[in-house]
Amino acid sequence: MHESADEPRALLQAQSLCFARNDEVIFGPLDFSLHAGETVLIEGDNGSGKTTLLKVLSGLLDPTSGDVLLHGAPLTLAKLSHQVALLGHLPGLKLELSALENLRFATGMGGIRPGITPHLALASVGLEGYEDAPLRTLSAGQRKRVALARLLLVPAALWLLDEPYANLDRSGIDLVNRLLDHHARRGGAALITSHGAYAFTSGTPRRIALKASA
Amino acid sequence: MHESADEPRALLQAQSLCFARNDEVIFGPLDFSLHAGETVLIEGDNGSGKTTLLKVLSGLLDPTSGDVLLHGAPLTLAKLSHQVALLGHLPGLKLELSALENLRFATGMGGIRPGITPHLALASVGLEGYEDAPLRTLSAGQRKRVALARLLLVPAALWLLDEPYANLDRSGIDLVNRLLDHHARRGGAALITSHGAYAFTSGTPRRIALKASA
Amino acid sequence: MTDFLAMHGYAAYVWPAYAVFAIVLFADAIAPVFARRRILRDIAARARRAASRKSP
Amino acid sequence: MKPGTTSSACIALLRRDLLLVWRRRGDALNPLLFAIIVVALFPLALGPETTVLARIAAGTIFVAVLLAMLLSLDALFRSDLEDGSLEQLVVSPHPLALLIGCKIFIHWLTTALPLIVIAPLLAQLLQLPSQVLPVLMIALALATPLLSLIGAVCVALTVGMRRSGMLLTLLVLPLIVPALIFGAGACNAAQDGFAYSAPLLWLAAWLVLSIIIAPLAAAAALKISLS
Amino acid sequence: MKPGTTSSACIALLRRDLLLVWRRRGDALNPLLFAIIVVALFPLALGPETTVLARIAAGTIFVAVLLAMLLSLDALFRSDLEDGSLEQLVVSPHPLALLIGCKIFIHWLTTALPLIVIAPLLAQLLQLPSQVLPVLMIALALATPLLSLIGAVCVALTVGMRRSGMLLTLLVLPLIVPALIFGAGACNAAQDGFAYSAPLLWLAAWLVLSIIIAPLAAAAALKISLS
Amino acid sequence: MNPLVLWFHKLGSPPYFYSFAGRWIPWLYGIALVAAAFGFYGALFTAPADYQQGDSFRIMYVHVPCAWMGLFAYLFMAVNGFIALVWRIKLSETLAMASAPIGAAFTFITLVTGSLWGKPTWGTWWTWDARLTSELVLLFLYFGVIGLYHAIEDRRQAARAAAFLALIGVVNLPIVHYSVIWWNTLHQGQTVSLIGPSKIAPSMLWPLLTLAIATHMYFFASLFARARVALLELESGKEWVRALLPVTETSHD
Ligand code: HEM
Ligand SMILES: Nc1ncnc2c1ncn2[C@@H]1O[C@H](COP(=O)(O)OP(=O)(O)OP(=O)(O)O)[C@@H](O)[C@H]1O
Ligand SMILES: Nc1ncnc2c1ncn2[C@@H]1O[C@H](COP(=O)(O)OP(=O)(O)OP(=O)(O)O)[C@@H](O)[C@H]1O
Ligand SMILES: [Mg+2]
Ligand SMILES: [Mg+2]
Repeated sequence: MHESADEPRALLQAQSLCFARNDEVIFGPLDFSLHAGETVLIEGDNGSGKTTLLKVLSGLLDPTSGDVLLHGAPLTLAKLSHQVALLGHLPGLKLELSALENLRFATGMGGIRPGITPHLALASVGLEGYEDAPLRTLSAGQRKRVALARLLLVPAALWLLDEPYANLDRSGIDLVNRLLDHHARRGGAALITSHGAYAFTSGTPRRIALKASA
Repeated sequence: MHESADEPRALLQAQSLCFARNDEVIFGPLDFSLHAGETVLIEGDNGSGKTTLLKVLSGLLDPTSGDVLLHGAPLTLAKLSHQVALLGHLPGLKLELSALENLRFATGMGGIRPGITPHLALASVGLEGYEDAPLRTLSAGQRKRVALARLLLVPAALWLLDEPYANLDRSGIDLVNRLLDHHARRGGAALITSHGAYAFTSGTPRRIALKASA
Repeated sequence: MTDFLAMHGYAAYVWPAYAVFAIVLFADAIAPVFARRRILRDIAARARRAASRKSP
Repeated sequence: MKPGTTSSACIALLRRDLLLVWRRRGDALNPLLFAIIVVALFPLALGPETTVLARIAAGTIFVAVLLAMLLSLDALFRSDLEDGSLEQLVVSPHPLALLIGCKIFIHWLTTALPLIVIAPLLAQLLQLPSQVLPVLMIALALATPLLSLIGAVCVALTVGMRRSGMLLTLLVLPLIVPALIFGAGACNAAQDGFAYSAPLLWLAAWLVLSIIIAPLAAAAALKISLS
Repeated sequence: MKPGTTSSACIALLRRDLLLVWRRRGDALNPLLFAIIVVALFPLALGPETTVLARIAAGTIFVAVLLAMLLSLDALFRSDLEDGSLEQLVVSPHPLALLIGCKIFIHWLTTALPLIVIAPLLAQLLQLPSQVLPVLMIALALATPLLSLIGAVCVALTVGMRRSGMLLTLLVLPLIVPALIFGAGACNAAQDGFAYSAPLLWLAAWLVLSIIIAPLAAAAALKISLS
Repeated sequence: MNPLVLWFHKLGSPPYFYSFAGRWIPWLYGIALVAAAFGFYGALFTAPADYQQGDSFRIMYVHVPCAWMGLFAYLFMAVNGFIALVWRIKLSETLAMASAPIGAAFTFITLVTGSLWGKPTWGTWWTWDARLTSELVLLFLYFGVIGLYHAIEDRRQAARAAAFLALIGVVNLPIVHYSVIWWNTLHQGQTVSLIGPSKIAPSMLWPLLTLAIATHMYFFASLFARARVALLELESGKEWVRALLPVTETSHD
């Protein structure tokens, strides 16, 4: 409450956010805010609650206590806007459909940024030639890239990415960094999780550390 | 054929091994051999066929051409011995059972090394206190550690590990390296895949590079 | 007394009915006792586990 | 920026789901096959006496159709859950009830409609008197959307679970019993030469009510079971 | 080193699978509920006339039990496939046919046996004449293991597929029709006061044959569909 | 604030309810036992045999109170479920879920005793008449609620999902109760009425009412016992639960 008055209004704000499962605290009271143009890295060991935090921030789980504010207003599933794009452990892609069909569905649901098409997006994640292959026949890393292409297409200002680097090769990791850079430069914000084992190359982002619950 | 006569007999040997799906070659003719005490890293970009190679080596897929020899004898599913332990993308663990119950099943199926118990194995992968928690309630990295504990228990000389580093934090990666080291020192051999984005710290293992198929 | 127990020929229906009533409700009444014991044991076990997690 | 409108979202969803059904068209045929098989098993199990078969024809067809739909209900949200699409639907800014309404409609279109279309064939297998057939078709046309709607609410409740499998059956059936009694009852009445419009009207009224309430209830249930 | 013996592997597998059934005991009850529900739907659909119900009782119970088992068959290898356990079983050095035999046995024990146990209740719901009940129980005891065995072969064939669901039904049913005809036929014969031992003996002979062949066939099919 | 509202607020807090219920359970069981003793005495010894049904009508004294309780428990569950869904009160979730198995038990007894009564009076254990069918549906609804509750891992989420189902199932209650009026069936019509005159002799009636009191008391006793256990599970991380454990188990950090 005390923060929001002076500063420019944060895109996302967590106020003493707490989540517990059956009364075991998963992550402690967290306070942070995320402004346009920022990329923040959530670090923590296995089981420290990174995935859980992203679910709370996207409204999929209700916090045990504390608040999530989106543009200063409390976040509820009922009031979600086009602002948030979530990429979880599960990519939300249909294995029976081709990459292109999956992306077309995503733009139908979430709209599309001007000046980009599904074809272009696939090309820029390095998947030209795979447009029409059913996702089932792509390898783990190739599927991840399709999910990244979706981020490029859909006009969301806030990205919540759970371990975007997992399963990607070196060029894939570079790709994620380029995407994040680009997103920050045009005024977006991103929250990404990582257990810190990957090289995060683009500058030194702000970090939020989660401790293993105990 | 020409190799096997002079050298000490290899644990695993691939002779002009080739795999194709619908006449598209996934990986080209490969020749390599793996001796006791060795750890070999299979490197390749996303979609270069690492997972497919491991499946062929374990006998789950039949090679299109070429042979896999285990201790000099051709490998078939019917003649698999206790020599091979496979850890694929899917860990083969039951989410409804606890870590301990999963390991007990594994030792029932595959036998147990002398001097180790499921409890000890769990402790040495850093999961003491989680023995009785259903696997469903563990995070992605914690589940991976249970699968690693299984490797410790079961008396197999050859380990085939698909991306053992994925989903693990820094201490988890160290753990894998320690396990591989230990395994090599007592005369085992391991074949592991990685797309090279992780720090592989224990010395410089021999590498086999797969090119992206095209 | 035997007359009473015979229920004029309806014993085979009346007594089972009363027996079902008694048995089902008795089972229902003691179920929470066992559940309570199990849960207290679980809580204690969980506390021990949590303690051993903190140590390393 | 062109944020997606709700109508374009619905169209995208309908298109994708139809496309998916088309890609898995083998699976889409399954309820049909199931119903045919159930119906075909009865003459085998009961022996081929025409009078017995004719007497139980309408009821058996009704049961077979309901079971076939019931079993396909389980898949309504399952694959969306497994690959994370459902999360994406729920966090999307469009009214969830509407999106779910679309999915229910697709379910009815791709499972119930084919079943209604082959109902005459099933009737023939069991020697149903031909004057009862129109009543059976109308009753099925009213009862099947009801099942899709009520079923969706129950599926939404069980969606977070590992393998809800037949728990779903347990949840849906008590709720669908009246539809069965009225629907099959109308057919039996027609077969015996009695008036059959009252039960059909009941079904219709109930259907209208469900169309309004069920998508909202399913959306609420879905949020509960994903939270 | 203590490499595991085959017998210890079988015991480990039996124990794990029983433990899993116990952990998911809610799901394990499902075939039971399904059969009860199918049987209960018939009087609702047909009306409560005792003579009609009694005439179709044995056949309907047979169909319901077979369907309930059929639907639970799908899960025989599915979860093992999904979490990679099946790969581990296949690459294990023990005879695959034996391991699969263990799994089939667990399937029968946990789905068919409870169904046989409640058959008298189902018979009561459909007013089956009480002298037919023993015949029904024996027929079920012979036909259900057959279904488990034959079903396992078909499941093994379809296991690599995304959602084999009811394709499985399609594969299994033609194979199981004779069991249905003999089993239900014996009951109908008993109900009509005829001799019923011949069909039961046929069933028994067929069962013995299947016990020997089916695990081997299932193992072969599994290897084909995983590669 | 109104003292009654205040008391309800206090009751809603799990530790308070835990001790409150603990105090009442022995009394409730006691009253239930005494009332049952009186009731059964009346039912088996003082009530005259029915002129039509002979002694088989004595089944009524278990059948009817249990039938009432099956319906009452469902209503109780639905009301608490509603409160739980709208105001998210933990205690209501607990009470709703605790009443499901008890209600199922009563419904089960109703079905079995009804069957046992039906055989001598109607000549069959079971028919598909409207009351019997809807009572069976009630049992399935209970099973559904219980099954759903146990199939979901998170206890509170499970309770809310099951409460939702319970609410949907409420439509069945009037069907059970009025089925004998709406459809003319085999089952006995309404014979006992609290408002109008009852169509039953007083010497037959008082044991019935006494047994109804006994089953109500039993319901609340069992409900409280189950709710206490459920609260322990739900609140297992909380201080007040830790304090209940033996001293050696409580950790000191
Ligand atoms: C399985 C069979 C039966 C079932 C499921 C059943 C169910 C019920 C139910 C649910 C009620 C409570 C209705 C209400 O208060 O709204 C009830 C009441 C009653 N039942 Fe049954 N019943 C069965 C068999 C019988 C039989 C065979 C008789 C006697 C011939 C009988 C006599 C009564 C009577 C006298 C009442 C009290 C009615 C009143 O005062 O409202 N029932 N039964
Ligand atoms: N469904 C669940 N029920 C109970 N506990 C859970 C559940 N899911 C996760 N947990 C527990 O919550 C904690 C946090 O899990 P989470 O998945 O958020 O970790 P994470 O930081 O994403 O870890 P990883 O890097 O391994 O993916 C873990 O200790 C885990 O055991
Ligand atoms: N079931 C399949 N059908 C057809 N093609 C497939 C199938 N599975 C994989 N492929 C193709 O085979 C190639 C190799 O896939 P594989 O999974 O072995 O790659 P990988 O090296 O493990 O990649 P990653 O690092 O992304 O996991 C890929 O180009 C992929 O598109
Ligand atoms: Mg995670
Ligand atoms: Mg791979």
